[in-house]
Amino acid sequence: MQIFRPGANTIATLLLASLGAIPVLAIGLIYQIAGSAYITDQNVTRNQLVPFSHEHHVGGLGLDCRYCHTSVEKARFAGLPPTETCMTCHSQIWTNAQMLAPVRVSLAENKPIRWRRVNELPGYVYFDHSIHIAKGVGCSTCHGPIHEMKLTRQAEPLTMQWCLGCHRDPAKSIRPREAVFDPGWNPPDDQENSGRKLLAAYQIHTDNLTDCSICHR
Amino acid sequence: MSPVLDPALPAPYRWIASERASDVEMTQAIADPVFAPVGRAWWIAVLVSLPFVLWFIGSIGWLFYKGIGIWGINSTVVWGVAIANYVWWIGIGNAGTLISSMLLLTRQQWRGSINRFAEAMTLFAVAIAGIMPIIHVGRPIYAYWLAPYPNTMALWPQWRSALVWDFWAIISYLLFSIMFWYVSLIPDLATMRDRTRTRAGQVLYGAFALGWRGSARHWNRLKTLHITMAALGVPLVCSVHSIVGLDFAASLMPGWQESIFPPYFVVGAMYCGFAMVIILALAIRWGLNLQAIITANHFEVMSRILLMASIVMGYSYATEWFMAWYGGQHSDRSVVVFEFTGTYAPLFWALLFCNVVLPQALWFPAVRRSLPALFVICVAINIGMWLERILIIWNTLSHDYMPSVWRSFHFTFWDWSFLIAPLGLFAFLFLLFVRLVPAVSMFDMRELSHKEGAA
Amino acid sequence: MSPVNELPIKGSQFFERSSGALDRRQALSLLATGIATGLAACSKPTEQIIPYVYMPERVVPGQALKFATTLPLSGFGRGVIVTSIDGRPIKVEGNPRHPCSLGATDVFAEAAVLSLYDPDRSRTPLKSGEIASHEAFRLAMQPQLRQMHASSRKGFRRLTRRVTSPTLLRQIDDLLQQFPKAAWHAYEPVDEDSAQAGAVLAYGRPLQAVPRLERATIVVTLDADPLGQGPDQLRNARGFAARRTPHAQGFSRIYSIEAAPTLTGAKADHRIALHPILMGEAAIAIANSMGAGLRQATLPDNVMHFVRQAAADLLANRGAGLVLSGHALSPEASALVHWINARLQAPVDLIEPSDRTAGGREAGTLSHLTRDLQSGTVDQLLVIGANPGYDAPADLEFARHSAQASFRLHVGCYVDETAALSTWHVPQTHELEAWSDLRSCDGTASIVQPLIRPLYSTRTEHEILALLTGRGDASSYDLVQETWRPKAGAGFEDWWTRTLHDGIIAGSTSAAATPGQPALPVVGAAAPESSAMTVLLRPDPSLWDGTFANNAWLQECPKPLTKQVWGNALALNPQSARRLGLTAGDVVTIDADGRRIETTVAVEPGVADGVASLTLGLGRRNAGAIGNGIGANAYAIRTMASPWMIPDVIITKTGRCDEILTTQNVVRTAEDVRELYPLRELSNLGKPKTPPADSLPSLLPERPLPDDGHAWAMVIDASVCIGCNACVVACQAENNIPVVGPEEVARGRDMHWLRVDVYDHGSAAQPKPGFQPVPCMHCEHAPCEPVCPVAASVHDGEGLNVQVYNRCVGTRFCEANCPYKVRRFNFFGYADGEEYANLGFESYRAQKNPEVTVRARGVMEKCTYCVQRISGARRAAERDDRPIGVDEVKTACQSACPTSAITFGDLHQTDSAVNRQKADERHYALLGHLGTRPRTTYLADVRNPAPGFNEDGT
Amino acid sequence: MTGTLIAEFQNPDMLCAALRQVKEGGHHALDAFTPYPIEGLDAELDIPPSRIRYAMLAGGLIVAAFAFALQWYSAAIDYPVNSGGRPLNSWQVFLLVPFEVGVFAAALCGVIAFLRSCGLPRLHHPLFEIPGFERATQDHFFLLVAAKQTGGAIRDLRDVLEAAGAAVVTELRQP
Repeated sequence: MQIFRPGANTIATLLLASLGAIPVLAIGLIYQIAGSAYITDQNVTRNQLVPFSHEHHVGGLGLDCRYCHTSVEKARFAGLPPTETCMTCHSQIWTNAQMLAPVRVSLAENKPIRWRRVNELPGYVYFDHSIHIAKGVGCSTCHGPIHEMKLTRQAEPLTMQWCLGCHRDPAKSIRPREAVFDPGWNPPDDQENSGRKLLAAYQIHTDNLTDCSICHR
Repeated sequence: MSPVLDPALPAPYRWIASERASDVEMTQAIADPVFAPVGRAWWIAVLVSLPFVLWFIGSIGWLFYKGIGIWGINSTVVWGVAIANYVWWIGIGNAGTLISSMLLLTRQQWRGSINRFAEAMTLFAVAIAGIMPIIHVGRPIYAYWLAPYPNTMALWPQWRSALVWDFWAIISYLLFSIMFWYVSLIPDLATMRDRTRTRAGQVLYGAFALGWRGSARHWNRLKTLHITMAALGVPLVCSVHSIVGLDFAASLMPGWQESIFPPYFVVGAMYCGFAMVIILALAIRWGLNLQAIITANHFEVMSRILLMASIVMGYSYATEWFMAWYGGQHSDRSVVVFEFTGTYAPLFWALLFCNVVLPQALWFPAVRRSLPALFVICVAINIGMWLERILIIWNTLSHDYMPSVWRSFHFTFWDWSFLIAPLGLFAFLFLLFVRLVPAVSMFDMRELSHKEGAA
Repeated sequence: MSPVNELPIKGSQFFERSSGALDRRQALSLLATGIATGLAACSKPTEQIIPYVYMPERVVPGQALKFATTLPLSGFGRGVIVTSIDGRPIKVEGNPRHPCSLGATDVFAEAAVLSLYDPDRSRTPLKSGEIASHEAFRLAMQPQLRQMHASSRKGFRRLTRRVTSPTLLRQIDDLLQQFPKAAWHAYEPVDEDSAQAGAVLAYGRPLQAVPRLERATIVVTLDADPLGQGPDQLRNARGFAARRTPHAQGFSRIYSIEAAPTLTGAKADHRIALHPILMGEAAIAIANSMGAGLRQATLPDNVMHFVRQAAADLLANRGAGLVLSGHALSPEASALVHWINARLQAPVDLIEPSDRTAGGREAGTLSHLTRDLQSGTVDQLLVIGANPGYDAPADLEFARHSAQASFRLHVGCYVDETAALSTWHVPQTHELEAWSDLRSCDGTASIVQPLIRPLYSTRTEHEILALLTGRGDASSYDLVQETWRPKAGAGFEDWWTRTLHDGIIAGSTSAAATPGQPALPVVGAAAPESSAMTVLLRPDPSLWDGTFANNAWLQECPKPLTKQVWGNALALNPQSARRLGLTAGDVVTIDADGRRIETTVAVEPGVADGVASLTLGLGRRNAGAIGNGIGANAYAIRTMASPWMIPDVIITKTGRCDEILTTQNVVRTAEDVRELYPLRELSNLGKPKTPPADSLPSLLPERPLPDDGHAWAMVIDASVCIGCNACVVACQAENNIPVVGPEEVARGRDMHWLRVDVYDHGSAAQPKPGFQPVPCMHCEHAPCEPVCPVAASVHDGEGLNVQVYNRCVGTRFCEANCPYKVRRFNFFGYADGEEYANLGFESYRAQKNPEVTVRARGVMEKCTYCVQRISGARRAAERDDRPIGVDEVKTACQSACPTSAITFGDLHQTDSAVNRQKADERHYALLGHLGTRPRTTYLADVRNPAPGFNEDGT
Repeated sequence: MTGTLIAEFQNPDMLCAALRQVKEGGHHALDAFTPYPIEGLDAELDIPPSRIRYAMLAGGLIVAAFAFALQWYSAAIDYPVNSGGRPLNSWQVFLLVPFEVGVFAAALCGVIAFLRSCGLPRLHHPLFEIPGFERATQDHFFLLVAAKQTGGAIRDLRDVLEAAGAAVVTELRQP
């Protein structure tokens, strides 16, 4: 007595095959999602109380990064400018621009401006700006073409994999110290060996760079 | 209801206790209980085991919510019931496949009556064992980090860890056992397909029977595959429990760091596994009226294996003590002394009684043939083997190299939960099993019955 | 409610409060918020970054600043250097320039930062328990002040603790000039009264003894504990250590005669237990052996034998022999000790006590005060900083009598037992928030400077006194400067900055007095034999006099010799216990003529027969969420007459039992001690030692270690370790180590990364404890690493065994396989949402070290060799292209250690201290035979027993 | 056109007898359907020996090799970490996982090969339409034969089968 229609054979075969296929596909999919902007927030722009434009201040006016991010050479934190820094200029120019109102309020009421963090690392990652600056890792290497950003966005995925990319082979990202703060810097064609020369010059010991204790404590 | 094959005593044949057992009778005897309306006994059993299942689920929920601090583990005795359960369940899990494949390889005729449910036991036990290491860790949500998978951290498992070996051993073994079990189930599923009266039954059994027609070619291929898998199964099982043994042996703790562990864990596994098989055989035999198919002779031979295993266990224990003394390490000796006299000494003596002393009763044929006695001994062995596993953990961790932090384990309610509740889950799964598929391999029995000339 | 609003982490109202002078210290990076949320980790909602409005000078966000200040203990100062990040003081370390710190700290100094952020601190004035304002208080004071001025009445009393602050003393002088009829009383629960009385007997005036252990070859202690916790511990410990390394000139020998075990007794080369009432006899015996010609001392033979040996040794080392007397000795006995030391030209300086006002005014005693209160002649009672409601001797019945005063003001950091007795309570400013000054035991003065603006609206003692003297506007800052401006003379500003920077006031150390020859005191008849039990009181090694009762770190700091935490116990020796039919854990009632307390019995070898010792400082009622109801309050049986020794007590079983919570066991089994705590005798040093089994055969081939870069290692010298626990608490502060609480300790769980094991290599009758601090061994062949399935426990290139918390899944295989059991597991979220008592409060977050991850539940953690410090040093060095300096990195435990027992450094730097230590013949690896190749290794304890002498008189 | 018949027998001996006679008669025995494996039947039907085992061997070895390679690559090349001073390529302990995985893979390949060589899954099959064929999985024994290429062979074959004791003989019409 025939229980199944002829088509059942094909279906059964397909089902059996999918038993093996599905897990593999699932893992691949999850990996793709984990690396995607949806999780990493890469290229995500956060709205700020004050729509500060790096494009204008850095690209246009050519302010040096250190003018605002004062501790970038000294500390783990690059530092965000106190209101007074903004007001050094904006007490003179755009003195009553609407978009600067929060800044004026901040100064007047002595209340700090609250910015939303754009480049966010987990609490257990101990990134130190100063040492990267000192060893010739340029701002734009991690923060991208900041001088072209109207609103600041996270330029890179900031995943561990991405960090390791550089820590495993710094040569391809090291630049001369004098170019560190140049947002428009592009690696020369012979980056590979110029980078290697810089490694030697800046005494960068590559052997321990991927130790867990370099970033985690 | 009266059994299709009424047990004739004394049994005319060695492995079939019935005047005659034609193919159709054999088939009915095994297949019909599945179709028969659900009996009261089954319902009672389910109602008893279900609360345990819920208890187990609830306990896991609470564990995830509160953290593993709810157990009696402490800064020194960092392992406890979860690990012991793991070793115990995987031990039971090992027996099914081991027994089935060894008997198959050694062409043991009586294999047919027990292999099916022994392998089912394996599946359920291994599944439960697999839960234990996951709930045992501090951050279960990250347990999957033990697997090598592409990830944005660019990290891999640490392959030197016995726990990673465990991970692969359990996965491989579980999947292997499922296939081993299923392959030998296909012809019986076809039988069920062809016996069932309901459309649903036909579709379900039919689908899982994959269109088996019992063609000579099918049988030929099936036998080839089955025997080869059996040949692979034996070393696999041994390696699996050896690896479990390595969890301890690959350390440098006194009382753990012992080369004898892997073999002695394998024997231990077979030991408590066989004991569990006997318990289940008794249950099934009674519950499904299979007295004619699971005969006194079956219990006789299994008891002999138990007896042998108990002697090997005793020998292994003795070896441990001897090596500790012979090795002359202060810490090793001190652990052995602690075993006999320390905090857990009563449990240790109990384990020696259950695993070594009591089974010696099996020297007496009367005991081997008395099913109640056998039942008691098997239960005792299973308790004894659990004690052995927990004591391996407790004794060493409570009494290792640093006397300043010697501490002992204190049972909490939740330790009891994770010890007892899984038994309910196991029983529950087993009850489902006997209602869904034939608990004994029908085609093997037909073959046997022809060989025995009972057909 | 959570005190978050007061917390500097929240920016706004913080700046509203800014006021000129303090800007530097107020500097509170709001980036801290960023860090704090970072610590909490995981959660996805976008963080906020909150910059300053005005950038404070000198503050670099996230960079540590260090400021010198002074912390009081029993009124005496210990110079410290406090690390502050983003304006939050997070760690206390010693001040090398300060003679009573010498760069080291004690447990109390280390724990001060936690008290600072204690949410139980008092925050607002209270009028008879009701919340009131400072304004209301000022108004309420007016009529009182008027009354005080009206000289008709004489009832204005002021009670403080021991005051050594020059500024405060100056203010007191002013006060007493303004109010001629007022009186000042001082009460210090852990006092030096009998010693001073002794000095009066011997020299005719009170003098304070400053022992110079570094110059002492033979030290005999009569129930004294120079190495034990106390205001002078650090100086003594350093002096002790100076004479206890085999290389040092004249290895010292210590004879300890004591009633109950002390740290000094533990380190002594010869120790004997003696009933406290016989201590005087011992002094007589010694004096007689020097020709004092006093009456025959009545001592048991073995003690007499012991004393003769000690005396002989003392005489043989004239000029380098020293006798020290403890609290419990009678004035006569301590006078006798002065006489003996004079005879020996002992290395001890006598200085003028520093708790006198410039006008020579001396505080009255608490008993006078209570007498006056009783007689109803007191109207206003001002209790400042003291807590007599808790720690006054019971026989004074302070609580009852204080009610006689109509106006009772209490100024204190907590709403404590005394606050409960007062009509007004004013919150006091914490030492780390206040300007003040203090003198240390040797008289050295130093400034107390605030590390942070007061978290709550509190007042300092100075401000309160200023209020009384009608200078309510004066800030403590001005007052302190006023005190020193005349002394500094011209160029005050430079002097001031230098003084603040150095943390001591140059030239303020008191010169040794030359009091002439001491008189030989008349000694009375020997005390009659008594079969009744005597209770001996001791300050608690973790909680001192109870001031620190609400400090969770200290409550969970294992007492050095018993390892008890979260409570105290009545210690008896086995014989006495047997005689009284008691076993450890029995709850007993102590009945001291009518006054009863209940406590738990602990059996501790080494306590003298007929003596039961109990520590002060527990059984608080109003300490706060941490300290309330922990342990038994020994003050309840204490009497003014005999504050340290309560004779003729009746100890009766209640039939109940209670668990004594300990974090570990004292190891007494001979084999274990021999294997784990090798002991050397000075006499047989220099003999060739057997090389330790280094590597064992392995299935796996060797993995060569990189020979460039750094190779960090630690050596711990058991010979000078005094088991004081400074390292334990320092580690806790540095590494954000959570407190687990009594329930968890009872379950056998603890979190200290560093534990100090105690090995008793003596006998039941003659315990000889030795201390062995056990941090992570950082094994080169670490057993914990290969067993980790996710590589959370791995080695880094510099030989550190690192634990990657964020990778850990919590299998605990590493701890199971760790032979040293140095790993700690977060069974619950001890720092992660399941904190004990109030430890989850927001305010405590400010103490957390932002350089160290706060570990989540289910994660294993352990000693990291302070990897954050190593990393910091490495980055600093690499920033300016230089190598890390030799011994530049100091771990928290190392820098805390009063005896420099802990050495840490780089094995690849040939001239590093750690290399020198490893070359020492006493060097050994713990469980070296396991082939784990520990990087943390030890130097064996060395004892220097007198040749051919043994305590048992054989 | 040739005819194929399927004969149903009560017991295996009849089936074997019939099979022998069918072959003597020069007909082709195509297949037999039995409720349990019958010794020697596959020889009679000259079914070629199975090659399942080669598949298993190959599959097992390949996957085991892959597993080892993965360990070696991840531990020694991709992210080398010093774990307890063990060599990066601790091949001795890297042998365990390949063994476990290899055995599993062998079994998996075995099952796949088995299904392919049996043409399973085949839920729909013409034979299922034969009345009474469901007893092939229970207690009856079926023989599938094809008549030789000469006229009247079908009848002859049917006679042979019935003579051999076939209960029912059905002719399959070719689809």
